[in-house]
Amino acid sequence: MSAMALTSASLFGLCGAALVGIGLFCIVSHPDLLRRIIGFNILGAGIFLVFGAVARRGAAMELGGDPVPQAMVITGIVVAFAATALAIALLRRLASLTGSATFEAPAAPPRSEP
Amino acid sequence: MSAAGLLLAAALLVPLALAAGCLSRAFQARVPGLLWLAPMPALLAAWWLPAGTSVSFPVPFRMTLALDQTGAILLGGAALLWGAAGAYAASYLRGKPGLTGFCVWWPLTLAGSLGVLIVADIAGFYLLFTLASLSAYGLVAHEQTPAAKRAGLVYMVLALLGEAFLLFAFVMLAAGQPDPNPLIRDAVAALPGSPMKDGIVALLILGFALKMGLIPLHVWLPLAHPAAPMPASAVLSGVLVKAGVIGLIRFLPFEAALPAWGGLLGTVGILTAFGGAALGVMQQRPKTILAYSTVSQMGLVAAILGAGLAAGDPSAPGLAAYYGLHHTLVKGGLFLAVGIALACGGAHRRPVLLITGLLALSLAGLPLTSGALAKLAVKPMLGYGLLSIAVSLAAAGSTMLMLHFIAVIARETADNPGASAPPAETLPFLIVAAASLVIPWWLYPTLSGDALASAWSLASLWKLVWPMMLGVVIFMGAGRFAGLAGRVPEGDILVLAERQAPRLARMPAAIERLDSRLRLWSAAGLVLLGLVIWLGGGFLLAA
Amino acid sequence: MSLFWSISLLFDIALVAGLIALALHVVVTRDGRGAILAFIAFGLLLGIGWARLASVDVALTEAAIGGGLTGMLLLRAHAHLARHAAPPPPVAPEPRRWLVPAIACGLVTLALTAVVLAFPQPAPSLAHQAVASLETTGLGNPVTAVLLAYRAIDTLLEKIVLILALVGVWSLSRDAAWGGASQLQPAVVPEPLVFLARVLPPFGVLIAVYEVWVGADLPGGTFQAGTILAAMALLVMLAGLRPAPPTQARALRVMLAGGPALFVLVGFLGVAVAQGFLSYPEAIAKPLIVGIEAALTLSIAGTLALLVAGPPDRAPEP
Amino acid sequence: MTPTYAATSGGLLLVLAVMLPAAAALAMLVLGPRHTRRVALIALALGLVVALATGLQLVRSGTALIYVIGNWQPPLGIALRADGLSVMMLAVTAVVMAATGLFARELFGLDLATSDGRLATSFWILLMGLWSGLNLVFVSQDLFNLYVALELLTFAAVPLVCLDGRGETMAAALRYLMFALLGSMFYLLGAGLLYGAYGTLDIRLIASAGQHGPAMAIALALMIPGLLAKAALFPLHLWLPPAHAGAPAAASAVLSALVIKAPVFLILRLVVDIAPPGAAAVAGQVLAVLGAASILFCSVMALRQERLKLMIAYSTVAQIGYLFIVFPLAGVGDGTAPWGTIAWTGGALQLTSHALAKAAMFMAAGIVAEAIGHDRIRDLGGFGRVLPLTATTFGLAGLSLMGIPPSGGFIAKCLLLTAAAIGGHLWLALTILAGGLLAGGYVFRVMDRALATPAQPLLLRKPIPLRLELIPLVLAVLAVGLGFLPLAPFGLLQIGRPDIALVSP
Repeated sequence: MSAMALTSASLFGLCGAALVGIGLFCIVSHPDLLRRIIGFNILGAGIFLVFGAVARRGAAMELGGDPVPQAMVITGIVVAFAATALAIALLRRLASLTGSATFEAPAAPPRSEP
Repeated sequence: MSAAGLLLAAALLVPLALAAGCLSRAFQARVPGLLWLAPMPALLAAWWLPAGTSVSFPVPFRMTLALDQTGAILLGGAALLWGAAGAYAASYLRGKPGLTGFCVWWPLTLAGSLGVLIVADIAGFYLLFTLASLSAYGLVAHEQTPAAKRAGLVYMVLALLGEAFLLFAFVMLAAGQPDPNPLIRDAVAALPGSPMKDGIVALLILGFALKMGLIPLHVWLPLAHPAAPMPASAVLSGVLVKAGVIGLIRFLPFEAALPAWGGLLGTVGILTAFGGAALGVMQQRPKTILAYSTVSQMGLVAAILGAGLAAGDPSAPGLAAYYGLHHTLVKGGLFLAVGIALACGGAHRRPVLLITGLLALSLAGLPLTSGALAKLAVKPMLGYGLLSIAVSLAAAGSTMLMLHFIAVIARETADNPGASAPPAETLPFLIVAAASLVIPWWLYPTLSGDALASAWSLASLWKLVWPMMLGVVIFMGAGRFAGLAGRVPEGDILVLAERQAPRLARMPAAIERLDSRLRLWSAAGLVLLGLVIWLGGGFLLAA
Repeated sequence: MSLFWSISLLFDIALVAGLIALALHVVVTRDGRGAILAFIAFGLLLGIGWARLASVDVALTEAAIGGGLTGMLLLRAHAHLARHAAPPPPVAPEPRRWLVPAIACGLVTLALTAVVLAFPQPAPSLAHQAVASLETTGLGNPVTAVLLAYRAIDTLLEKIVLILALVGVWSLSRDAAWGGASQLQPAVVPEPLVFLARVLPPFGVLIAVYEVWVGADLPGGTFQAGTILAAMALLVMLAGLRPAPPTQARALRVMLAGGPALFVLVGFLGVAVAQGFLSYPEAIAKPLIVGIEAALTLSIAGTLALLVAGPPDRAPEP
Repeated sequence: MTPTYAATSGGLLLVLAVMLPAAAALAMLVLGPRHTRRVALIALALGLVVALATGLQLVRSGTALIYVIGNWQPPLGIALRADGLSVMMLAVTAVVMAATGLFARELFGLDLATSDGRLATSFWILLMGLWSGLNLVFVSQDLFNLYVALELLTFAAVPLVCLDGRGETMAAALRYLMFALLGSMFYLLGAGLLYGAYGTLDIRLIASAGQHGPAMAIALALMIPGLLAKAALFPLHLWLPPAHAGAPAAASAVLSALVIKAPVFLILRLVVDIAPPGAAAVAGQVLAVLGAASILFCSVMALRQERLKLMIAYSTVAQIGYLFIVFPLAGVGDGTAPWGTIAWTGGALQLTSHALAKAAMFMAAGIVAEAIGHDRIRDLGGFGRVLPLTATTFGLAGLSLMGIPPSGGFIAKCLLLTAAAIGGHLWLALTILAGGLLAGGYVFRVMDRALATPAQPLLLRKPIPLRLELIPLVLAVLAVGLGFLPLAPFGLLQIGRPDIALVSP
């Protein structure tokens, strides 16, 4: 494999690592649920890029990359889309039912001790 | 399976079958009338079967029952009391609410409490011990009054705690054995050599002391025993505490001397004997007084076993069982007596009080009663030192407590209208009272090794009488301090502990607060990241 | 170092920087809609990135699904939330709120960086084996061979995942609307949308058929084709040219389940006539696979479109 | 070259175990609501037969069952493999699934108007999806295939949580979905790193690769917490109580009894089968600490709950903890074979008895809620009088949770305690005992209500058919019946274990 492909693979691998961090940060700390769902997609994109880097590094036999991780990424993208769709359907229904788009329980009222 | 083995198995299975019968609505109504029958196989087994009879249940039940002399003594007394109390209960509870529930818990408790006396393997012992402990909750909390509920709660918490101690002890005991469920005998024989010896013995003593009600683990007993209906109180106080006694007998290595542990057990026993009497005198309700008396008496049994363990005296279990038999019959009879006395008035009152008084003083060692025999039988083993004097002084305490009991019961029944208890209740009571007077005489020579005549001798009488006289004197003197009466609430130190409850309750509340904080999304996400970093660091360092 | 290399490296670096910048923008911007638009741009840019990684199959999938369909989902959800939910109270961006998560996420990134840089050299790869086994499948595109032969069970079960997701989305409807159709058409349909919805679908269908056909040998295939078909169907429904079908319609359900069902059937056929479950008889491997792909494409198109459409909200006609 | 996997006879059963429920879900979609229930019951019956046949085949052959899908050998293809532990999981799953199916049939049948409506039809399809995913988790040998299995579980489980359509269950479902997805993402990322380092995702091939670099460490550090998030081990349990408490009773039963066991099973495989010894020991320690914390903390929380289903849900988190303290007790990572130890058997028994007991308990709680109209523990006084069989069920299941003899839970805790005593893990022994005490507390609280005599007797909202009450009772009796198993390491659990890492069988 050419050094160029290797460098490019590493570059996108690092990009994947950075996107994982950004996505995680968005998921963990963003208060808006819709934004968290986007965060999941960024995290997913980062993970798939790591797969992509792995695939690219495995280029051989005139193939631009190892087809096995590439196929996994295709499967993964579809699953991630389904997850996004389900999450958004839940979020929309939640908003319709309760008028608020958050799933944190309201601050627990102080219990009356028996 | 031989006929003897079948009878032994029936001792356990018949009460269980009776409890199962309650599932059928058609059979339910007939169960109360059959309660007295449930312990009969056990009674027959104790009476007829030779020591050494044993039976193993087929796989997968892995339980072995075996009868030995010690077990037979306790089994006979317990079965007799269960039978009498069962007959009493059928009359006493007729038409009252919750009878069906009672008819489930009663035979289950019965099966457990009799089963522990004859079971020979560790897992079986734990099973039956637990059965007795948990089912007894149904008897304690039966009346559903606030007091019964509180008693039930305290009982349950401490019973489960005791279970936990014992489970750990049993597991460590069995850990060194090739068979995963060894016979108690084999496991205990290996105990002195076990590296975990001290831990095991400590846990065993803790667990069984809880069941016997040794101070300071007695707090549940003065609450639970009086809270139950009268016949249930009789078996709780008369039989159930013996589960602790048989536990100590079966699981402590009396063949090998353990002076430190024996000394500890003996000391706790003596302190309990005094403490129970002292606390009991300050009580106002007859059943509570009897419950404290049970605490005090179990202290004596613990002292006997402690002395035996310290000296490595293998006769201690038999003597403790003998003392236990006396206590079973007398204490059971006394609880039934309270019920009878409260129902009697006029001309019927006096004979009942007379028998009651006789039984009560038997506990203090009144000559010619079972109490006297029991005390005489254990005397030689206790020697003539400090321990012996302490036990005699404890008899003075018992005298004082029982006089207090007689005074209270006389006062409580003074205004009763002229009536008599139904014969279905009186008869069982009389049978127990008579048995308590007769059976110990019959067993005395075998156990004490002395001829019956020795119990008549002047020296013997003096040994018994001087503590009683001392007790009478103290009782008369203490009468002046009437202010003491009622100063100590039932359950004594528990009440102090309950005052600290709000402070204790803060911990679950703090846990709840922590939980609601941890369950915030941002916190949980951060914890997840933290775990990744923790594990990642750990793995990199380990690699 | 050749000039070509330098330029392509610079291009890659710019691409990566753009991706990271867009991702950061999504996280920090206050504007919810702006974040979604930035994410759509991110998806398209990522498609180019995949092309740079020599994964045209993935690039097509990513651009169509990651950018297109997900973007559409997000935009519709944003509009819905703006109508139905109170905006969350603004949270003051105090450092203690974001500093600790930022450090933790940074550590994860750091660890990943170290691993990515320390991957073994030469890289392990299944490319040889994948190509060597292509013959028995009769296919020319190794990615398709992985998806439909070597790791066919992944693909098959992933279809089940899609169907479960759809059943899950449907289950969120009101009881009364269950079995009915979703309302996709907005109150006012913009004129350009109607125009597009009239013009594009024939081309879309053509491209999809082509993708399935060439997917056996060249980049492209069932996912990409299914996504394009789904997009066309959504376009038509959004423009109000055709209503969304009621979910209880038998034909629709047959279409949705048909692809995976055929897959399962052929799989078990393999037990009888080939070397086991999901193994194809060598002589007819390629036609079988293309047939499965065609059926799957329809199923995927239906599933994806209905996932975007969301739970039914009109009661079914009796 | 010898193949990595040699298919064994009966291996096709593993494919059937996975594909049968999946095919049933497809059939339900096509045939429509009216036939859903019938298809489900047929599939449940067939699935039970498959599980039984798998068990028989395993015992008869004495080795693990193996199937190579499409005859494509790993690393290119995917292999299925079932050893003793997997087969046990398949069997438990089949039993609980069958019971849940019968229970759901009766429960939905109470209200004929909705018995083929949205809730029931969705339930059956999702249940089949769940089953397929569970079976795949237990038999797959490929880490990416396992990712698909995990997603099958997530996508089937989440909608089950909010089937009743209330706002609060939507919130619970969304929270569950997002945290489970986060877990999946971590898992997938770890799998990607492993592929980058080893060029395969086959468990056996990775395990037999000699050298382990930082990729292995980081991958495991990502995958294990990701799976923990799905298993809801304390302190990652945020989603479980509202989700399991909000789901319909039949769904709660499978969610609590089975679904969270799947990630636990995978953690076990990662730690025991893949992790190098040093890492396995570290993981075992960390997991045991979390497990012990889970037992103590969540038992207290269960004790404090005011609603029956929430109490049971917290109890689930606590009981899961026992499965994690098995790691150090079984000596994972110290070079010995953990599957021959009593702790391993204890863990397996705990898993089984908890599955049976918890399913029974959730069903019983469902019956109580259905019959009385609410599940506030305080106001349930005397429910034992109106629902004696259900109260009995609750009591028997409670015995197993508390670890009171004779019950499966007792044997499990007894074995774990013995292992702790022998191994000198005093703190774990104390945790087990304290956990039993606390469990006693929360079970007792409910039983106390069941046996109470209320001021005004409880009234049933609707009659409860006997058959409905009998199903959980049978499960509870099974949980208790496990207590009659011998107190020794099981042979079954060791079948196929020792050769897990061998390349050439």
